[in-house]
Amino acid sequence: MASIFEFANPKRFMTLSGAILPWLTVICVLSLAAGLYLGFAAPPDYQQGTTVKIMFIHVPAAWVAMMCYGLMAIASLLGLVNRHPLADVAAKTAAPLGAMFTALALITGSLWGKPMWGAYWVWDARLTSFLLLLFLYLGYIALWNAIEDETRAARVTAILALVGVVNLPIIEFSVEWWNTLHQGESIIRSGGPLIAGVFLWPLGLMAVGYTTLFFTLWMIRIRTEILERRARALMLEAA
Amino acid sequence: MSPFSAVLFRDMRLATRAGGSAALALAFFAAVATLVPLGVGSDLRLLSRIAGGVLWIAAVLAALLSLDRLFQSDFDDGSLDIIALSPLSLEAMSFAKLLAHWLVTGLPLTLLSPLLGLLFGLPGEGYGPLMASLAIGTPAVSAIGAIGAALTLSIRRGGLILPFIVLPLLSPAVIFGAGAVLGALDGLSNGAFWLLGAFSLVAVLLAPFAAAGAVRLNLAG
Amino acid sequence: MTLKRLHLSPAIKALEARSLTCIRGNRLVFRDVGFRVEAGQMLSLEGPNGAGKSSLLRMVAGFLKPASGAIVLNGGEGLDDEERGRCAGWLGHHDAAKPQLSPRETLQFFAALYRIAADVDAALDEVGLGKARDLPSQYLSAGQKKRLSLARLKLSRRSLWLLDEPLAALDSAGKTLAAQIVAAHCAAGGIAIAATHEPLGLDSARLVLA
Amino acid sequence: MESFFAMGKYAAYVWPAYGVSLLGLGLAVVFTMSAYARAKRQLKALEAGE
Repeated sequence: MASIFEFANPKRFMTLSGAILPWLTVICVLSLAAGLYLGFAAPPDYQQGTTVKIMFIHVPAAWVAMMCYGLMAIASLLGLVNRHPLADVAAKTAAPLGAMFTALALITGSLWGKPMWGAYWVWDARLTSFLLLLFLYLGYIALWNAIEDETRAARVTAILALVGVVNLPIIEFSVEWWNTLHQGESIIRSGGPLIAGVFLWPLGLMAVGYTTLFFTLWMIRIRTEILERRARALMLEAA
Repeated sequence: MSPFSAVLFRDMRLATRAGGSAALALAFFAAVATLVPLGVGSDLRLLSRIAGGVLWIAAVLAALLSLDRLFQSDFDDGSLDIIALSPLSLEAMSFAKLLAHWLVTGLPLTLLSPLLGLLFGLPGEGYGPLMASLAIGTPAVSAIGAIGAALTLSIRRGGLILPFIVLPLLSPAVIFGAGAVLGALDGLSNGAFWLLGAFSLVAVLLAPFAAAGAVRLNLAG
Repeated sequence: MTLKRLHLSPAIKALEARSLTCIRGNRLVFRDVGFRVEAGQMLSLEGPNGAGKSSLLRMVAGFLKPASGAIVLNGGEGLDDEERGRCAGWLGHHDAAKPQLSPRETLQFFAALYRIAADVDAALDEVGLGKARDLPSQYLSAGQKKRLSLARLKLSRRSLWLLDEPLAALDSAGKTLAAQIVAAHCAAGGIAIAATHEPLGLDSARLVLA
Repeated sequence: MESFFAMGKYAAYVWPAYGVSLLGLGLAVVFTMSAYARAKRQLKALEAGE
């Protein structure tokens, strides 16, 4: 039974996240530093020259953007199925981060492709699906802000996130299919170019760095939301 | 008459009566379709290539135009409370409403589309695929649109946010729909009709449950 | 289509609410509200605006889940919210009358929806809407629309009536008509719970929400 | 060092990409931390004011 005040202090999460956060930050900083160092030390790619260095910040951003939407959908499911009060806070705070990582993936992706394609925007399958993912994030955030009653907003946006996550692979497939219809084989193969060994380390480290950065920021945003709700509860009582 | 058909025929009657949205959607569809050549130019060779895409986009926008009232009018005048207490489940009601919406919007758009195909100089062999793709694809527009209508139910300016959250979800329908027409013109069988049909089927099966869930939340509002 | 079991008018012997708590958004609306109503009785909910009268009605109807507490029919039958809802007849603030549909068409729709073969014209005559039978509802006055709502409520043949401000917008003749209809419902063994500012003039238990 | 910044002839793409990423992630960190600090301050004030 949800406690009387839905946002009663979720002590367990605060202590747990308090313990994890320092470690996460250390791992994040170390892996980003190592990743950048190795990335810039690596020789240029025989095909793409030095633009391959953009891959080290494009692929991790794209990976986090996708992962974040998946996590939002899981949190939404938990929020809907067993009304866990923290689930909607988690989903709500993840969305802006997801949108930001998606935007980064889009911008770095277009900068990466410019030398090869000759244009900043080309309807490449992967870039197009990230553009649609960005719209899914923005739609989700817009729906959150459009509904006044917070508890209802949480449940309604949860349904949108679930419909979105079911639709995402379909969008992905349809864009790939659409791309072969109009442009033949896409230049950046969906798996990306064959990644030479020397690039694997920096890429892996950057991926770890981006992922830990995401989780760090996400946890801090959840803690912020919890503190804000507690403050609001105190103000309500005082009023 | 069963509860399901009671809702179905009432919604259709409301949409086709004066002030109903059916005629408006058709007029909007025709208006958008005629506007494009004014913007793009009258070169029929070009227009015939983009006809499938333009008519599909115009059909989606026309359908979305009339969707934000799908649950809203019953929500505002209290009918939704009474329907929710009737023997008809909210899932069945949602299906009846999206079916009614398709019958008064999606279907007429499909029947009107060849006429607008003329404006785009669509070659003879293009009309069949155009109508077929719209007939198969517009149910998905009504279905996913119905989810959007239920999600934005209690938002005052819900009409603005509905297309925004629904369009990304509808992109596969536009891709496969327009792709089917273009594919038919180029004489290649790219399986677009099958993919469009599958997408519509998934949408129509998923929508009543997602929409009913959202309606239930708003009833507690 | 999942058509739930039909509760045309199950005999509800008693309805009991135990320590109900209602939270809307982050606001506590009411806490530990309990009452018991038996067949043939009426309960009127009184209290200032915002005290939660409508919320309590929506909870009994199954629209709104209580934060804590329970609503029990017939001493413990485990009906879930939606099944309990199937026993309820609802009269809300708004009159569920589509402007383009005439009273007759509105009642025919609700009769089909509730699977009831009813004499719509007789129902309209009873509430004094005989003459306006085929007039699109947009031309009806607020009082006439409320009468149409009363006719629909009566026609739904549900044993548990939930009325939100049943006397609003009614003239004195309309008020007596409403009181008669509710009295007849209770006399026939039904239960009525009404949120109202002015009493219906019937003997009824009272529950004041602070 | 000079050749490092030249990035072959692709300096005009690599550096903007890194610049945008630094800006995006930096803004995210700054917004997150400042909101967190403000929430902590506000709560402390409220609890003190009790």
